Amino acid sequence: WDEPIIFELSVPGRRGLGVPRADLPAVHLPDDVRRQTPPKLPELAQLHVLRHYLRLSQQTLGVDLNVDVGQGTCTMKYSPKVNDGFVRDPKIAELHPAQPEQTVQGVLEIYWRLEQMLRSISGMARVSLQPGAGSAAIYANIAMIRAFHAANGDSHRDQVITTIFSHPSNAACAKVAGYEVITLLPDADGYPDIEALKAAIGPRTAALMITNPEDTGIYNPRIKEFVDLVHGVGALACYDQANANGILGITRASDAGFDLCHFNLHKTFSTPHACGGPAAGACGVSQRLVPFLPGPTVDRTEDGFTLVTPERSIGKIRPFLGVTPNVVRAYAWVMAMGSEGLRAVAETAVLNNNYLMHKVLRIPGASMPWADQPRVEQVRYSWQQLWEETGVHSEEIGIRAADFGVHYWTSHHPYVVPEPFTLEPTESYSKEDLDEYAAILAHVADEARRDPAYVKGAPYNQTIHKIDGTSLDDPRQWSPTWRAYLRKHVSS
Amino acid sequence: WDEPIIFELSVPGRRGLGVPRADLPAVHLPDDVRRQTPPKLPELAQLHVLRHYLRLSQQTLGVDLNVDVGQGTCTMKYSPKVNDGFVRDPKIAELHPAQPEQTVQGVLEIYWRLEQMLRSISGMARVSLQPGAGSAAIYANIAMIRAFHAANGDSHRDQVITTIFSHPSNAACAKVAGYEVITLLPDADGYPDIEALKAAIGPRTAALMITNPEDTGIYNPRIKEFVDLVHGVGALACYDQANANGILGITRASDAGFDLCHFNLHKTFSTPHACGGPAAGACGVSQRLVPFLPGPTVDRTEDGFTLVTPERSIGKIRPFLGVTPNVVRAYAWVMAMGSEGLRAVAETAVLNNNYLMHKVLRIPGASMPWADQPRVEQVRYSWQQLWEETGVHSEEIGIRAADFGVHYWTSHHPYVVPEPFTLEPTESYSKEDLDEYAAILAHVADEARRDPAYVKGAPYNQTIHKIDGTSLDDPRQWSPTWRAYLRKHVSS
Amino acid sequence: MLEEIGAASVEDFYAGIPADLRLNRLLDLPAPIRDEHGLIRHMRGLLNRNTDTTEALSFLGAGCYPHHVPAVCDEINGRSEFLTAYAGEPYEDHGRFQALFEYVSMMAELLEMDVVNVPVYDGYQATGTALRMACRYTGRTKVLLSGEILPDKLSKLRDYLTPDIELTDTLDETVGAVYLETPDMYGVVARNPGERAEAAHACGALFVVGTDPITLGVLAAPATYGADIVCGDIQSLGMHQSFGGGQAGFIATRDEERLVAEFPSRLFGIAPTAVPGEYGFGDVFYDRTSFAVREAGKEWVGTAAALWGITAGVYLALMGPEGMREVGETILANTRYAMTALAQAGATVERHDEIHFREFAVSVPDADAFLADLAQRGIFGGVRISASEVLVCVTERHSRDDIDTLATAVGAVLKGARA
Amino acid sequence: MLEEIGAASVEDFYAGIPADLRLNRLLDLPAPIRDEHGLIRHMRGLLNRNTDTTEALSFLGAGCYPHHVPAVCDEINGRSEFLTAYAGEPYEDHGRFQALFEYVSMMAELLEMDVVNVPVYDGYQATGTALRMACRYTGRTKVLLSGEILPDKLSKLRDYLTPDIELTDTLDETVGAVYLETPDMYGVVARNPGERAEAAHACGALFVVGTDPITLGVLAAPATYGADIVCGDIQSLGMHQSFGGGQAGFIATRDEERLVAEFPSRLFGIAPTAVPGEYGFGDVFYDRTSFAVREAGKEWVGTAAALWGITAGVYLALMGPEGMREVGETILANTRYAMTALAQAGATVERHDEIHFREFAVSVPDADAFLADLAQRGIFGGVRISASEVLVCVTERHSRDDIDTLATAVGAVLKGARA
Repeated sequence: WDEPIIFELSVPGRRGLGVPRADLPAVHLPDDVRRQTPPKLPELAQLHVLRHYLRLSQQTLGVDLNVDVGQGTCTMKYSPKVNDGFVRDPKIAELHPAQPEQTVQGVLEIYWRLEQMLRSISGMARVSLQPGAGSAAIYANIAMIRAFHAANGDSHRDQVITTIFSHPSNAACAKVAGYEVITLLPDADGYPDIEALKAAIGPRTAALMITNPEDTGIYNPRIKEFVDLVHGVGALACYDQANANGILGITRASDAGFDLCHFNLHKTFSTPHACGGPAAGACGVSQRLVPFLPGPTVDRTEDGFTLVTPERSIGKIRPFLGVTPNVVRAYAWVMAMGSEGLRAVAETAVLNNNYLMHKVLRIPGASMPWADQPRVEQVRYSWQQLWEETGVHSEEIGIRAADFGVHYWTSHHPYVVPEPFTLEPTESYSKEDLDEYAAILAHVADEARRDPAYVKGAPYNQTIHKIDGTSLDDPRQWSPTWRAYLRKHVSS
Repeated sequence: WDEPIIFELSVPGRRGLGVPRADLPAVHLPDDVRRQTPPKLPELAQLHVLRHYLRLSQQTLGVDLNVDVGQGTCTMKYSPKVNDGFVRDPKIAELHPAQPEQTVQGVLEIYWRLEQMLRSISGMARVSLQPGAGSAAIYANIAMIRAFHAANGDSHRDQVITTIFSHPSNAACAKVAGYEVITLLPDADGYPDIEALKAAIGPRTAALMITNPEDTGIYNPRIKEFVDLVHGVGALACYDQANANGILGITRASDAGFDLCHFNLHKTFSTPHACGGPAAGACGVSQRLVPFLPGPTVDRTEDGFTLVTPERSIGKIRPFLGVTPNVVRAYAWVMAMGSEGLRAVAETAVLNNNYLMHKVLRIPGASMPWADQPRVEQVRYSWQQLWEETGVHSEEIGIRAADFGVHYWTSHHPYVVPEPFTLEPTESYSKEDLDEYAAILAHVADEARRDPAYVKGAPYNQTIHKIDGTSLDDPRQWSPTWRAYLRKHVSS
Repeated sequence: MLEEIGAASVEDFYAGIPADLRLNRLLDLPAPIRDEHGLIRHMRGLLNRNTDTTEALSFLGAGCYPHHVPAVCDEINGRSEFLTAYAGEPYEDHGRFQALFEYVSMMAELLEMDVVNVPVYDGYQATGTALRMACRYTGRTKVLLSGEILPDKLSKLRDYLTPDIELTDTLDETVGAVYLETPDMYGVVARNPGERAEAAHACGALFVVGTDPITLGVLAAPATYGADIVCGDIQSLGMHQSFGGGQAGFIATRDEERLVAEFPSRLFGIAPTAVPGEYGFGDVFYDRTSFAVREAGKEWVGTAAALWGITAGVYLALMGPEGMREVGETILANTRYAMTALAQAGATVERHDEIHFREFAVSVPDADAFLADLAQRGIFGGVRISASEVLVCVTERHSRDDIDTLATAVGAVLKGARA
Repeated sequence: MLEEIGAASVEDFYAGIPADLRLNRLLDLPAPIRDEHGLIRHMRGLLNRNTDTTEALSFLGAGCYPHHVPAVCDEINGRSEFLTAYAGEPYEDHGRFQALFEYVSMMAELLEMDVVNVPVYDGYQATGTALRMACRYTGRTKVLLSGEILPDKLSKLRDYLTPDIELTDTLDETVGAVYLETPDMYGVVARNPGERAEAAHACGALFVVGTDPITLGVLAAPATYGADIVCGDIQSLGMHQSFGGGQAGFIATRDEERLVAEFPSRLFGIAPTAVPGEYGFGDVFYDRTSFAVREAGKEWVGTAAALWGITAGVYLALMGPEGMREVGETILANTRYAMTALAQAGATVERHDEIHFREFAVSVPDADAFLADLAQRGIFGGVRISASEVLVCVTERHSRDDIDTLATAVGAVLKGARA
């Protein structure tokens, strides 16, 4: 399909949907509040709206359609279709969050049960399911840390320590919460530098916010020392568990002494990524942080499940109780897995990752920094050597790889690993999938050697051709909406 | 995607689904009934089954995806998405047909109400919704005709008259029911030849089975005369209303005196075609044929809706009451339309057809036999002239047109109209859709003139390339299943 | 558009319809509901007057079965592409052709036969056609039916075989087809079916077997004991009950030209394309169909139940050989357990000593009263097959608790009836 | 696979995790349900303990609204492709980029502003960010809130603006943003909003308006009366209530470089490709984000609520300008009718003389008892906002009968309370 922008399909007078009309007197609106000119929305018949979006959907590549191992750090896994049915059921879809508690006991029980599951998985005292996504959970954690220190009269603590291979949101959320951010770089072995940590901590330290395994796929074996050091200066330790998929049932946040942790239900617990949300985050906290949890929590009483706001709650992180559809999906997924199933998830994901690593490192030009360290569930690789030999960048490799129907991602910024690419093959993919993916990379790397200009000219086999992105950073040209485009590029 | 056959994706030991296991003693099966070797079904994980079929779905072109005007006689129209929801509702999907009547009053009322609607639309005394599709409804009609004559001691009537532009199932079903088939050809004006009818009727005539408008899109204005002639010899007149879309609310089967008629719910009443079924047929009959209807019918009593078997019923045409999901969809569609809406459907369809005809006849090489007769809802065109000039056949034009993302059909056999193509644009398509479709045909016709070999070599822009069909009619080579293919083409 | 055509009004296009046939008023139809929410409200009002089998505890079968429908089956048959496609060519509808080819190919493995058709309307139709095929093949006009057959199915067969074929009870050289239903309407699995095949073949008749493919993970494929044609319904393989809307029929034979020639339905074959290694698809032996030669074809062909074929293919691919075996084992075990439990509850279980798959009958004093009493208790206890017989169905969806609940209720009902 | 790698067991890969951190037992989790039907049975058991708003008559709103969700919205957001995609590049995910670009473009027409972001989590978050953007833009640290704001939303804002920004009641040159909520939590449409814009601008503050886009078919776009930033939630545009799971936030500004620079969220722009006439898409001004520069970026960006953005786009495309006008008119009329009916039934309707859109409050002697009494009658009568105040919501889904039913019940309840 060469599908036009929807405004180009508009024909005046067409309608996609009838609207209920009230057989009641119209309300007269005074001029100061009445809309004077109708919005220039497109006008289409229902079939044409449907056709347009169906075609766009076919131009999109989800987990269900491709070997989706190329989005390292984001744990693209299969989300069982049966779980979508629970979410579409009116018993979820048509529930209002302010209904009387006795009319929502089923969904409250699901929240409560999933909390118990995540308590078991993390070892933490309580878990809030309110945050709308992983970064929102990170923000909720830092907000609780801030409230904790404030309650203890420790408001002078104004620094948060993180590592460069922890997700950028750890640094960014701490900044929003008012903290100065100190970022640790890796040591020669690829671990967060413990000497740098020792130098950084002190009375101003509010918290350590750290991912483990980091986005390199390397598990920091001295993590408990890190936590102990931070505790030694009266600060809290907060665990970013976005990368939890390889360690489910293997090790827990509480085992290393963390005070807070978070999970992404849409990564580790199989809820679909939905083009970038809605997602769902979970915040686990130790006993001393329980009073600060976002409210309300779901508590079990003799009369059933009820909503309670913790005494020193930081308040609302998000409207209502959380992203209920994803809470329901995650609950159903864990129920289908059980403890042995979750352990099999972790072990299969880790096996898959090591198998793919084995294949990728055989591709001439591909390498892995800190090759001596074992990798858990993902690897950040480098095309540094290939780039030196051919001038082809990692991003260009990815665009050409997409010509073969797969997705591929480099890494977050800054590119500490040069010419990076980050693969996380999770438990959902088969040996044949991994072989296919590795073969595509090998093929493209070979192309890059034989004809670098060809690879740089990609894509060749996709909906559109190479995008000229110069306008996107130029305020005079950029067009973040169709009306801006018409104004800047068409009418003038 | 270059998607393998599913057997090629099989890996021993994989599973797509867990199955409930009974915690009960196993039943021992004796050797004479026990399966000895497991079936060689493919073994795949759930994600891989899903991915395979999603990819195949993307290689399929439904009404929702393309300008589907090219399947004349089959009335491809938009099926509103909201209606699919009613069918997926457990209140339909999880109903068993043998439930106590008081537990299925809702669905029985839908059957009853749709029957009333179709009575109104056709003018007939009663309507059965049992047949599984249009041809099954035609068969049910001929079975009723047979039972009617048998009940009257008229078993010597052994001939059925039809026309060449009536659907082949009229001839074929009559044959199955034991009748000799007489087929009328068109006269010089493109109408069924009334003189031929007069010559054919007589004491052996059981029925006339006729479509109107015929598959040429021409409405036979002397249809009442046809019916009267047939009645004159004591035979019945049966109306194939597969082509009813252009005459909804304009004229009725009863107005011309028909004794029986049928509708295709999946054509005229918007239920989706589903790759070729499940569909649904409806048989309308006049009062004297009511006792012969397939059983049971849904009757309304003071205590609610109840199932009744007509006294001289031909029995079951299909298991249970009918294709319920399509009955529900068709009912909802008519409820959303109303009488004015149905009339607008017909008028819009006819306008669209005449507009498209106007465009198509401007394409050099395209023509329409019997050009003087007005067309209702479809037209059977001819590329005779183009073929004479270029040697390109109508089928080849269609395959090339599909390179542009649309579907196109020639006609039923025999090709009375040479190099035929049959377009029916229904009410669902916009002027732009019709312009696009006509432009594609014009483009391909132009290509045929400039480079006939190129058009004959099509497709170029589809999942696969030109098929070598020689094996399909050769018993030594044909492979109607994968196991036949392996035996004949791989293992040997 | 009128202007561009040069027409004054839409009436111009209806010039061919004589005035006396014109309906010069609006149809008599209910007032329309033009907004979607209003339509949903209206339809929910109707639907809410149904009690479905997830609300009651249902043991209804008799041709429409409550097997589990995997979510992926619904996902695939709900895809807009498959739901709204129809009669595309093997190019633009390559996916449809491949999905149907894969369906027939998986059925072929289950059946151990090389030829399987694109689905016909339902199992009744498939059986009627299979018997007609056998008579055309043998040039004979009699059919011998064996195994107990549901009255509705018999009704269909009687109509459909008229006037060319008559039913007989005597096996001799005039019989074109010996038909065996197994499991039959009572769920009874026929013993020593090979002997029946031999008897049929000895008379020159074809041996036609009607079965349910969901049995074939545990029961022998009829081809292995001599069936020439196998037929039945595939509703069990991933279709919802849908008040009888999930039926679709299959017919299978060995790959013999004369037998293949007798199929009325479409057969999709795999074929090479201009690119080596690439697969295309097309119609096998199209010239036997009514599409090709009208009344000279074999019976007729038309829109039937293709989407259910695709769905059954998805089902078989999800289940694989192990899944099919397990589901068969579970159903066998549940059936036997239910028979024992109901017998212990005081019901008279018919044919208790035979092998039953999924169904069995109980004799009761008054079937209507028995079922009404169970319905009062929220149980759809079975399908009435005579004034004193009720057909009970259990599948893999029923838990042991479900069966115990039924048995307890049956015990109470029968005790009440005796009191 | 282990063999090919040369590893002895999966344990090799966990060598980096010290023994004292290893959990050498299975997790304490419920026994798994491994078959799909069993899982469905389990989940239905839980779900059946909910009474949803199609079963009761609901007048609940307060940030989560029962608008009609068109079937096509569910069809599109249920497509496997959109549901399971994530972070593809503008090539392999061209459709995702285009769908989101079209969403922001349609919102831009509704808002009459040139810049709209890819959705953030929810309207609360959008408001918090909009106020932070205004303060960064003006270099000031105070915000003045106007219009009544839901307590939960205020809670979020208080937390989210800490510690950089404080709330004030005084408009002066230290105020960075004047915020107006309209319709506010009571459904009240603010009169003469342009005067507030002028006052804000006179002090050098930005004028930030929080609204619901479903009002904008009938209510003036805030940009037309001087808003610099507009924000809110899009749940009304095609998302189910889903117990609060349908929220997503929008932020819109005019196309001014300094304002655009303050967005934390992604902005998708249209761009040419190597083929003339072809459109591609990409991130506008990516270097302001935390993805690009970590804590040096504007707040943060991450997975938020993109699918609801695509869905809202489908909704707006289905509705068009006429649909948006009609739905607004219906809601206005229903709201006024409900206010009158409840007043006639004896309830004290607050702010009766103002223009209300979708919501209004009634004063009652005891809100808890009032709501409990209505719930007994199968009516979710409103959201409790204080011990004596209940917020009532009506949308286009409510029929006149529904409102009359509520009024009758309210009359009965109040009479009972007085008796």
